[in-house]
Amino acid sequence: MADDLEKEQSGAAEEVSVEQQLARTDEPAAAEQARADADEADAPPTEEQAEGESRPLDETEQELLTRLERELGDAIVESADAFGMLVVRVKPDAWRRAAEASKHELECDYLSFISGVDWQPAPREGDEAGGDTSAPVQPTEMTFGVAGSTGRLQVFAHLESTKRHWGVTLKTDVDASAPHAESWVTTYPGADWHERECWEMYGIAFDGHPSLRHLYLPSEFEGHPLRKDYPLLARVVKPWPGLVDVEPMPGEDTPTAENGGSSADADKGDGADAAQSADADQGESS
Amino acid sequence: MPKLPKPKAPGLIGGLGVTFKTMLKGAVTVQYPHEREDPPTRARGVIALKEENCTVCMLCARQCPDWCIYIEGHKEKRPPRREGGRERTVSLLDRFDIDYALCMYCGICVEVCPFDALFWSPEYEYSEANIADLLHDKEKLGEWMETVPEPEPLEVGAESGKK
Amino acid sequence: MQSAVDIGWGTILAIKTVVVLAIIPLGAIILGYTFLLKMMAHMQSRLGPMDPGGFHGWFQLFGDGIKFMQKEDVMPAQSDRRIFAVAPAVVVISTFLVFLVIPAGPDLVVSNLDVGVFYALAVSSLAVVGVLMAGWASANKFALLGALRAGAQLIAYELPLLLAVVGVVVMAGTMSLQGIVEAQQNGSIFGWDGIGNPFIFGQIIGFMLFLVAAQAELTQTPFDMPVAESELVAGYMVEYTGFRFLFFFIGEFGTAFAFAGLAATLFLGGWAIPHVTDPGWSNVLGPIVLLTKVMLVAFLMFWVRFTYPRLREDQLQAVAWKFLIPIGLANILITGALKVAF
Amino acid sequence: MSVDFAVDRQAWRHLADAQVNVELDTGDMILNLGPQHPATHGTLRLVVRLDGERVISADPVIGYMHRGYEKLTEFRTYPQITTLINRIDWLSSFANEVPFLHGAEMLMDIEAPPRAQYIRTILTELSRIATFMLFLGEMGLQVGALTPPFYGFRDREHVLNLIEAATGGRFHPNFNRIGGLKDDLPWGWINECRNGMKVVLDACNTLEELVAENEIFEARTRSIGIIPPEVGAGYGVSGSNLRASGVDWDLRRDGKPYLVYPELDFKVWTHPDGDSYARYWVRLQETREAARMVIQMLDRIPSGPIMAKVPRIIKVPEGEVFVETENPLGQMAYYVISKGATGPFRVKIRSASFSNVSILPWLLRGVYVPDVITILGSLYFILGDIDR
Repeated sequence: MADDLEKEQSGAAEEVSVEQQLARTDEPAAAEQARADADEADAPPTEEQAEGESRPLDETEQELLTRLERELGDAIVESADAFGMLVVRVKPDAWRRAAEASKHELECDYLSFISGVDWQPAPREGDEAGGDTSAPVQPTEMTFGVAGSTGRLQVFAHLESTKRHWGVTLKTDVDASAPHAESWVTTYPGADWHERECWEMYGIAFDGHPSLRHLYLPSEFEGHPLRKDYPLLARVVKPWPGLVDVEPMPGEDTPTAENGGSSADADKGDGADAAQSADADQGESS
Repeated sequence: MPKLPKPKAPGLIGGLGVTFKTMLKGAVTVQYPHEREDPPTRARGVIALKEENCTVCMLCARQCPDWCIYIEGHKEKRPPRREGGRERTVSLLDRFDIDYALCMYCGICVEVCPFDALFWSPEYEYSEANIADLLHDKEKLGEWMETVPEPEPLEVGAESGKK
Repeated sequence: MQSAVDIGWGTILAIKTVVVLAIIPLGAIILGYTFLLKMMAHMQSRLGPMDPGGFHGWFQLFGDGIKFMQKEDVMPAQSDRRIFAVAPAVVVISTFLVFLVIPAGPDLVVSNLDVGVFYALAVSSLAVVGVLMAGWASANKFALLGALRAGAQLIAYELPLLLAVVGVVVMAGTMSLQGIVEAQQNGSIFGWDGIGNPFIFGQIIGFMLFLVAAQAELTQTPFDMPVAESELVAGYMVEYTGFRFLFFFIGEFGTAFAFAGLAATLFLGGWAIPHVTDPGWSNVLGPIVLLTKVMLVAFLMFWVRFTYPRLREDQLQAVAWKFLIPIGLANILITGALKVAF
Repeated sequence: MSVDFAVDRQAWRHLADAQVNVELDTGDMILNLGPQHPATHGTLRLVVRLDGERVISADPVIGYMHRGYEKLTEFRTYPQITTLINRIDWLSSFANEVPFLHGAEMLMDIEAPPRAQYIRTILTELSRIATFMLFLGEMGLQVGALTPPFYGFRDREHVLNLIEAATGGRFHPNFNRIGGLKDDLPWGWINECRNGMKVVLDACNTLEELVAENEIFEARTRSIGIIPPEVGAGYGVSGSNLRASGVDWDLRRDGKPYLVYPELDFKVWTHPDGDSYARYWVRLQETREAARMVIQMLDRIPSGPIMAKVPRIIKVPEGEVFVETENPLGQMAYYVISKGATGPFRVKIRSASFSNVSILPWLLRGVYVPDVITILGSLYFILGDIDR
């Protein structure tokens, strides 16, 4: 009989969700349609999107942005679209205000996550990491993602509305000298753990947080592991098996660098770029 | 849709009925050492090495996320195929070890190998008492070659373009 | 009841005690093996132990026994040594004492007390003391919680157990177990005495009540709060290892055997087979008949144990005080009234 | 709604490294549930302050399983990362890879062929069924019934065998690639899958009869650990836990369309109560729904290539993308920041159980010890998901 009880309730829920479904299906479809037109209209290759001149926002994002601007005014520094998601960068002192605004104005009651980004490119280990050249070679100059950043560290969060089924990503800058940001625990209780993790991994203190203490790492751990300048220790200890010390051919003294040769020619002496080329021609030859 | 509400004995009695019915039905246990359940042909049990195909290009050792493939090779001169042609230099394997204590069976090496020297075999009974013996050398990997099954025919509607 | 060979009073007593001492671990093993290992396995669509001892793993529990005996008997550092050592003995002694009263044949009973039923129930509540001693002495928070729960539960379920038995005593007119067995053998249901009058018909409520209360006495699911695996890991037994843990295991299944024996005697006519009255035959067939009835009752108890989830602490007490005891009282009232009327 | 950690600083240091000895200071007793404890699916440690059997405060201590995935992804190429991330929620490992690869495909503007999309959705729903089958049995064990977990595991074998036949790995299929799948389905897999779905539907009926309709189970789970919708959303609880509190929100239908979900018609099950029983009931209905969805897909699977045209060395152009999917445990999302290299620059992994468990301190106040276990069981988290 408990099962019948569930049936009536679910029956009732069924009517409700069917209408919502009908109402909802046309809303995202429309948004999808708008974004698709926007893409065809100027068909920008993704590179152009990277230089910060972002694609025009579709109207759900436009509506989100206008609501936020109405609430925060000039605190919004920059906003852009990243594949159908609105990214808004606000001033550091308006971070908590942005949370309250999105909770009430945008009805974003669901906190997806809060985390940090370290935009500084990782120092190229090259030989220290056991000569590992399989790790992807990141560009060496410092570039910032969508909606830019002033300094090296940034806090970014994603909020969603369970009723309106839309979401927004908020970013704010953190000055690297004394990294701190306002805590969101008063508006979103779930932010407590996220901020503890962000403090532990990036060293960004959250003022107003009830008890900033280690979440993942043991209490006596020093250093902030997710910062780019923190080496990946596991790779320093063990020599990389992909390393090849090429002995010279019998009767020759220096290893002949055969092109398209089957044996790898990235030997110890080469610097980063050789590894890069080794990777590249490795790709072509095979 | 959810099953027709058959006359519902109170949950407590219904529960007893379920356990009683299962008691009468047979058990599903496969008594391992005596009976064996053979894994499907695509199961990733162990990696087998076909030594002749390997040209010591080190791609598998480089791409392995766990760093568990150790390769050493040397080069040799070989008479040219056509007379009067240039002498060929061929790379030969001295050592090709896979450390199954570290391996996570992801299959990147088998896939990335440009010369199809590595194959999957569904063999799974190679546990060792001493963990050091999990480092399989070239001969051991060669032995696994016999257990490599023929690739299965694909499902209807599959384009058999790829290998 | 003159036995065939006239041997001294002392030796008879010695033989009987030895037989009882032998039956209890054997009974525990039979019950444990058939129900805990094989029946539970088949109910969960698996086979249970197959290898030890060749045919269907019959040697499994004997092997366990030997294993426990040679295991190291660890005592936690901060434990109260003497009480920790004695606790399992107290639990097992209460089981031994119950067996003294259960009859397996016309003269196959250690001592046919006139107040047999009263004695059996009084002695079975000794286990509470043992459990509390074990829980407190092993200086472990989980054990402490388990023991406190066990104490509250065993006390709460003594009452329904008694009330269930009172109905039987009212119908049989006597408290001695042999008397109850005879009452059921010679009784008749409204004149028809084809199978005598096993009290299960007259006392169906009493039988159900007894089963539920026995389930709680044995701390079996749905009343296994004291030994709740997912919360208290192993309740009061958590710090015990080796031979002492074996005592607890024998205690647990010995008590199950004892309660099943009591239920069989009180409600299913004990060792008696209707119309077979000559003592020679009864003495031989009695134990076998009793064993089958015990297995039947034990099947019911273990069947419930493997199917139901566990009640919470306060729900468990509520079931006892608000539900079982009023039913027990009502049952006595009705039996008394009917007894007087007929 | 303020969070009150009314414990002074000194106590925290003492609490975090408390050895397990008897600390009976003025009545309340500190009990360490875990890190090795049968009720926690893995190494979660719950430092619980008890007054008798009632919980005053519960502080989950996590990090025993922390493998530092976000740091590792900065040193890996994309194929290597897919082998890494399917070990986050190891029960539904195929479903972990879907959002990450979808993000990478969006960045590279590559579309997987329709047949690959269908097989991906089928395997996602199969891993959802495998996870929920285990839960439906496991919840019985948390509440004390010995038999349901065996039924859960027995019927889950069929699904795992299907996944192994298609991908080669029971737990870690490693079958997903950027732009499609590694291989196509083996011969005879589709009707093998149909029989599997019949077994799953029967198993759901058996477990419903054995556990969901059992009055003792209802007595143990009804109105225990109620999560109001707004508090749940505030803590970031997602998936079946939130739908059990009446929030009609399922990313497969409401979020950005991904895989072939827009073409399927499936019902999103919600339950108004928000207690442990509702969470069990919602997951039971969702298992049935997933089985029906798989049967729908099996009838409509198109033929065609399995892999789109993808360069040999994958270099993902610069950009940021946030992709979220409805994983069995809740909302799983990846915020992939790429700078045009063979590996991502930064990947924020948003796993569902992290937030589902963060509600425990709020949820467990004033609860009995046995109910702590029921609530832990009903939230259904996986440790790898919490600790990453």
